[in-house]
Amino acid sequence: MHNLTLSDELSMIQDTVRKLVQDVVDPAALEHDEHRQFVRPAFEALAETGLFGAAIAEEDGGAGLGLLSLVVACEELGRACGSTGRLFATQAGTAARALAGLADAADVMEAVLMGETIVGFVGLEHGVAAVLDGAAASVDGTARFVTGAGEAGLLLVAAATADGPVLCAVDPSACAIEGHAHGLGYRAAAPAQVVFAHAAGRVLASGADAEAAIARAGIATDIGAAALAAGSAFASVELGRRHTAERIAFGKPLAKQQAVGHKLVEGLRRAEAARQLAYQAARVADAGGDAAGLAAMARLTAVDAAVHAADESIQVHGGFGYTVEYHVERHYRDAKTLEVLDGGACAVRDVLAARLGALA
Amino acid sequence: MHNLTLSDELSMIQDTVRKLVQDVVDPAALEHDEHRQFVRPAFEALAETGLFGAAIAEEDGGAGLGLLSLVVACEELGRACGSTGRLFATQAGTAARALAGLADAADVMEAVLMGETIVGFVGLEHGVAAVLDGAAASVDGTARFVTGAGEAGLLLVAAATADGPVLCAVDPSACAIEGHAHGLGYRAAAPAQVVFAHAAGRVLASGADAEAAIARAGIATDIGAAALAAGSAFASVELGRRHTAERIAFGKPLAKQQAVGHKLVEGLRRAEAARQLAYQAARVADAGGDAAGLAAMARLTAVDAAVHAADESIQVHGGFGYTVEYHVERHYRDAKTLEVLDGGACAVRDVLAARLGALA
Amino acid sequence: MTETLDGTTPQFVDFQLSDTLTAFQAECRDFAERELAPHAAAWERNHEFPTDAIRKAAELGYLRITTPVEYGGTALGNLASCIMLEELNAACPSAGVTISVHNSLCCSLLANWGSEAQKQAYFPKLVSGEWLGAYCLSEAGSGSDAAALVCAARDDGDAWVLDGPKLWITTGSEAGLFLVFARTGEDRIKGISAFLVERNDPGVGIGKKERKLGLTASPTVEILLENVRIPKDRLLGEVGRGFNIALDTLDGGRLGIASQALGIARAAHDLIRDHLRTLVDAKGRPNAHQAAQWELADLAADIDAYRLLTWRAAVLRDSKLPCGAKASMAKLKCSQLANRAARAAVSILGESGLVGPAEKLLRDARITEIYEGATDIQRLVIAREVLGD
Amino acid sequence: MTETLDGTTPQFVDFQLSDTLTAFQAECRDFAERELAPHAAAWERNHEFPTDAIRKAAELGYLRITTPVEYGGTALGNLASCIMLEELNAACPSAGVTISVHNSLCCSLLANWGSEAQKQAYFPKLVSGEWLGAYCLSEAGSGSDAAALVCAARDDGDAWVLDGPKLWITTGSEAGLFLVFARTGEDRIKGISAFLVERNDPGVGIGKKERKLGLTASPTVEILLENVRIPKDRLLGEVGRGFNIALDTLDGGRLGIASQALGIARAAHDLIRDHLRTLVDAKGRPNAHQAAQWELADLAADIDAYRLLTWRAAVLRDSKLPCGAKASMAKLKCSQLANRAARAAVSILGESGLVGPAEKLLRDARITEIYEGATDIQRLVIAREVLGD
Repeated sequence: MHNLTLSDELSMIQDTVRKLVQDVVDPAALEHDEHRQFVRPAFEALAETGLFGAAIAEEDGGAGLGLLSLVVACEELGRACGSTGRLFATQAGTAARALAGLADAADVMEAVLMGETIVGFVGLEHGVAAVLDGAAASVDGTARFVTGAGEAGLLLVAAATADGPVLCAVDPSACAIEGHAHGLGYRAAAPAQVVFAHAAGRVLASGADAEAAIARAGIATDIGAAALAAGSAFASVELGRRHTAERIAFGKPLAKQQAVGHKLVEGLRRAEAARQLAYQAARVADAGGDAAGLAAMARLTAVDAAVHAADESIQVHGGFGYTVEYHVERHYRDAKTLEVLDGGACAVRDVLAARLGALA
Repeated sequence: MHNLTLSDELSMIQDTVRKLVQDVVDPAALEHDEHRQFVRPAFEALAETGLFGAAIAEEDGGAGLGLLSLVVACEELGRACGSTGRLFATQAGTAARALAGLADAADVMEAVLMGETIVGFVGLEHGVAAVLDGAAASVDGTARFVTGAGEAGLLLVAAATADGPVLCAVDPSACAIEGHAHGLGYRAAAPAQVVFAHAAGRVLASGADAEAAIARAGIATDIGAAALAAGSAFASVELGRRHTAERIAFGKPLAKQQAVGHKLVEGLRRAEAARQLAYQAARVADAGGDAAGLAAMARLTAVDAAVHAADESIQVHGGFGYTVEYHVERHYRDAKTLEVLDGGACAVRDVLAARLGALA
Repeated sequence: MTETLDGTTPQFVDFQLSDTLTAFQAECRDFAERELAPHAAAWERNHEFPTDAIRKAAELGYLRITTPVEYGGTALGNLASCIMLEELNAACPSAGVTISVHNSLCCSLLANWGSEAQKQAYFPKLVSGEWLGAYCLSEAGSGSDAAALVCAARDDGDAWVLDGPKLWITTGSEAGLFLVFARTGEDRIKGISAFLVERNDPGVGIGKKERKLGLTASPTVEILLENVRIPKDRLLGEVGRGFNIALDTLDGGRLGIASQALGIARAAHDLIRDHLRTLVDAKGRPNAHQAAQWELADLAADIDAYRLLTWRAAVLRDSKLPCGAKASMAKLKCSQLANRAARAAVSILGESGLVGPAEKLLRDARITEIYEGATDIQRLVIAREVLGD
Repeated sequence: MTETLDGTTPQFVDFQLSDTLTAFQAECRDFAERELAPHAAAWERNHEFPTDAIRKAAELGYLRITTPVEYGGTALGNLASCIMLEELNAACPSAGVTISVHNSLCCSLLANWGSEAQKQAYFPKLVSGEWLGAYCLSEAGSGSDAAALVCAARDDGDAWVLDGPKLWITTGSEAGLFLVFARTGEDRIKGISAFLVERNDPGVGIGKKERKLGLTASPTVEILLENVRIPKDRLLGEVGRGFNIALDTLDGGRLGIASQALGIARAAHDLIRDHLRTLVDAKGRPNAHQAAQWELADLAADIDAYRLLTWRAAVLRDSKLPCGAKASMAKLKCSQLANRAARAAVSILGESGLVGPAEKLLRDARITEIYEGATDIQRLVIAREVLGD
């Protein structure tokens, strides 16, 4: 029903991603996750579509379709594979939006948009610090569970300095990177710990430019996360619906049990609420408004919805839901992981609480 | 921030309702509720604005602004006074949308749109039955907690017959109507029990026309309820925010306590999600799409949000919240009442569960 | 594995009430069903204090349960008090809170802190119910943060002079004896002292009566104290000990409200159960919605669990063992449960829930998360204990 | 008011463990911390069955706790079993479920339904841990609806011939003895019988091993039964009594999983507590977020409440009193709590929660709401009891 809100361009993006999911992502999602193999084929296929630039203005080398395009693409990816989705959201959302308009970052932007390099993004919440010397930075600190970092060709780092935050590009080879061999989720997205010890970086933005870039990145991160999680929630509901429509117990399909139906309805309701918040946040951002609050609310709603929907879908699957073949346990792990990343839900609530007066 | 989605006409409606709320509704809301006095001045003021026809097509005598206008108006009324809001939603939403396009109901429609008569709507969930004799109906059954019924000049009744549902107009004087002197909420909206005993009615629609009319009414009811509840939730959050910003405990404003801030943020998040769902449901309906599922999800989300926000606002008010002067206990009662009306939340979930395949 | 209760199981834990307490529970339930339940709705609609019922409760000894035997009390202890309060509150929370405040706040403090003369003077009136007790701590500017109180107590030679209004006083307009906390010094904590004030002391007045969501048969009023001059021997305990005295009521008060909440939760559970039993299919078989049945099952389990939590704290307190965090756990969980149960009852009963006893439970329940330490205060107490602050 | 435990309080309820059980609890905790906790993460990463640890547990008698004394058991009963399982599961839920299934499903049934010869034959191997027990009820087409099973048992004169695979068999690949439920007749209920099948019986095979979200050190496998010919005396109980025999395990099994869930919840609680204790401000004062402290307080209260709920059911069962609905309450609430606690631990620990013990708890906890009767089945049992169906 939400096609009502999609322009022709956005519908095309949706079709493109759906086809890519069907051809490349879906067939490999389970195996990549189970064996913690990086989803390189999916990343490369996404690069080929040019979608890494969909949300970027034409003057910055993108397609100018705004954050709505990010929502559309992430929702589809989130339905199929959280790892692929998270990598896409970081590349096309967080990183590309951070770099947009930065005069000194055109080469980096090009590599990001073309998918020539995989980007790992280290937000301010990791507490990494930098000391500047002109356009060069020396970066110190530790960032944990940076998705993509295990395979990244570039780290974009938001680092604190005495004069406020800066945005740096750091070569992963200048850092000690250790993959998380036993992490909860995003197992196919090469999550890794990154240790910066006097790591050489290149300053892409400082001062007000850096603050604006980091704020843009934050909004894109939240909107991307919201869309990924909404997609995951829809997928969990749909997996549960299909399973319970077929599974017979006590003489009738499980789906006919009111308790089963209501669990799925609740998942659907939350997923739809999250989707609508994500769209609205994107619309406001694309129109130049202050979307930070809406994006944060969308993220909270969507991540809660995704964890809840996966949890309930596992439940209506019974024992099957506890096994990897039915996909819902993967959605559960990825959704819970997303809740923790980028600072975590508690921090999001703190930020919203501080802005309550402006939002209510 | 949501003005982004409002056209000039809708902004005008918002301004009109806000002014009316400020001048007429707000000053009397507490007193009318406490003494269970019917909010006649507010109803009459609303009639004067012509807003009862805002959501009705021009060819049916309305302003042609669609259900979006209902959302805008109901959200504002829901912030201030649930009783007034419920009456408005029934008149301008449920009843007017049911009557729209019915060839034999033009006189009734005019009375509704002009506010010449107060309408009580009895939905199919009350289990009222009718026997037809041409355009005349004999109606039997009991409907409880029909808002407005205690002051209504007209009852619109969706009644079951052997050949499916019909929509009838029944004169309240043909029924035994007993006001609920001790009901939980909507105390200023004249909620009453209506007993139909061979009550004479006039058939306004039968067959497919009646089914369509009742379906239209249902969608308008849900969207109106969603907007009322979203407004109530926003109001509860705002009341809590203001109180805790001023109230000092343990040496600082209560609002600075993380637990307080997070309660309000959660209320806000849910209210915003409900609002976005209500808007989307209205947009889809106004574009001619099937909005029943979205409207139902909007209603569930909004009513939950309103109960939750009022509950938490009472909590952050402490003992003050338990007293009538601080308004939040009224929002709590009205929101909980709305959850039960029109069939109740459980029935809404049943309907959604049956349609899951089409919605996910 | 040698200690056993019945010779067969190697354990000590037991979850059964003694025969005596079981009989006491039945007696309380019988009183509640006979003397409270039939009138509770009318009292609440008319905002009418249940004077006669409280008098009858006094006759049965329910107003002396925390009072020592030597002063005419029965001293049945905390567990018995919890059992009694659950029963009374299942029928009428307004009567329940009146009795809870009288026993666990007023009589307990007099027993623990009063002089022999004070006990001799007041207990006869209190145990007979001739005078009800009220507890005057809160003020307009001090709720959860009780130590912020400003009501002044001035030493005027042969008398104390109390000045400043008290807010949210349960039973305030019906009480004969007020335990008043007032400021005798500047120190936030050590500047507080406690006093015994009588209704007839000159300068004592009843101020604004609160118009409340529920519990309308229990008057909550402002108590005006305008230069109230009272003899020096009305000081309870010592000067500067007021805050300690106030703290001494916490556990008992919280167990009282936990039990009130349990009573409300049980009443809501019973409304749902009785409603679902009426729903049968054409063949007379039970036909309630799963959603409602599941809700009932969840409530039944939590009522049992949180009753055990409450009784555990009561047994600890009866054994003079520390029970602060455990009483807070009971208050926290029972009060949330009461609200959840009452909301569920309204939802499941539908339109009849909007106009019948369910809606009254919903309104009455709401205060249990607020008074005697709001929910977040209970969490704070528990977290401190767990974290070992 | 005459019965008292300590002479001062008129009550009977007591919430203390006996000294003996307290010592047993400490012993179990010590074993768990020493022999399970240090290895649990590695076992689970390597999907490695903790063979040595189970053997050590057997040496301490943990595999004979439900077995009668005359067959080499300790017969400590349900309460002791709950106490033990909470401790073992707090360290390693994979080992915990292995022991729970062995005791509460396998050994209990043999004790209650086995012939003297069967008991003599199998208990020596079971109490020593030489053979572990497995319970084969579920099939691909029958989970919550157990009576839908189709595995066939054919009477072939001097033998029974069992045919048809069993699914979701805990410890299946490591067990020596299988309790197999198979169909001996068409009647949905009365057509089910129970059999004792040995690992080495010809035709018994290990099928597909499930790849699971968690509990990966406890193998869950398909047990292939392909025309397995067993002597007539391997029938457990009588023909057609299989469903009753299966039902007989419900209460014990549910108390076992309730205790497992409690162990997981407690472990998650402790992770949060220990993490928050590390958060101090510049002056060393506790500085944890209120949100996290409140969550910890809520968990602490519910762990206590639901432990009491579990122990109450165990005490009833030890007293041979009906405890079906009460065991279901414990299973329902503890399993939900374990998941809530584990999720909270991951959230509060942040990125370190994603890679450390918290994430394992989250994965392990999830099964507790599914096996031994899924959550909605527990609600059904409770609702039936409350509604008096």
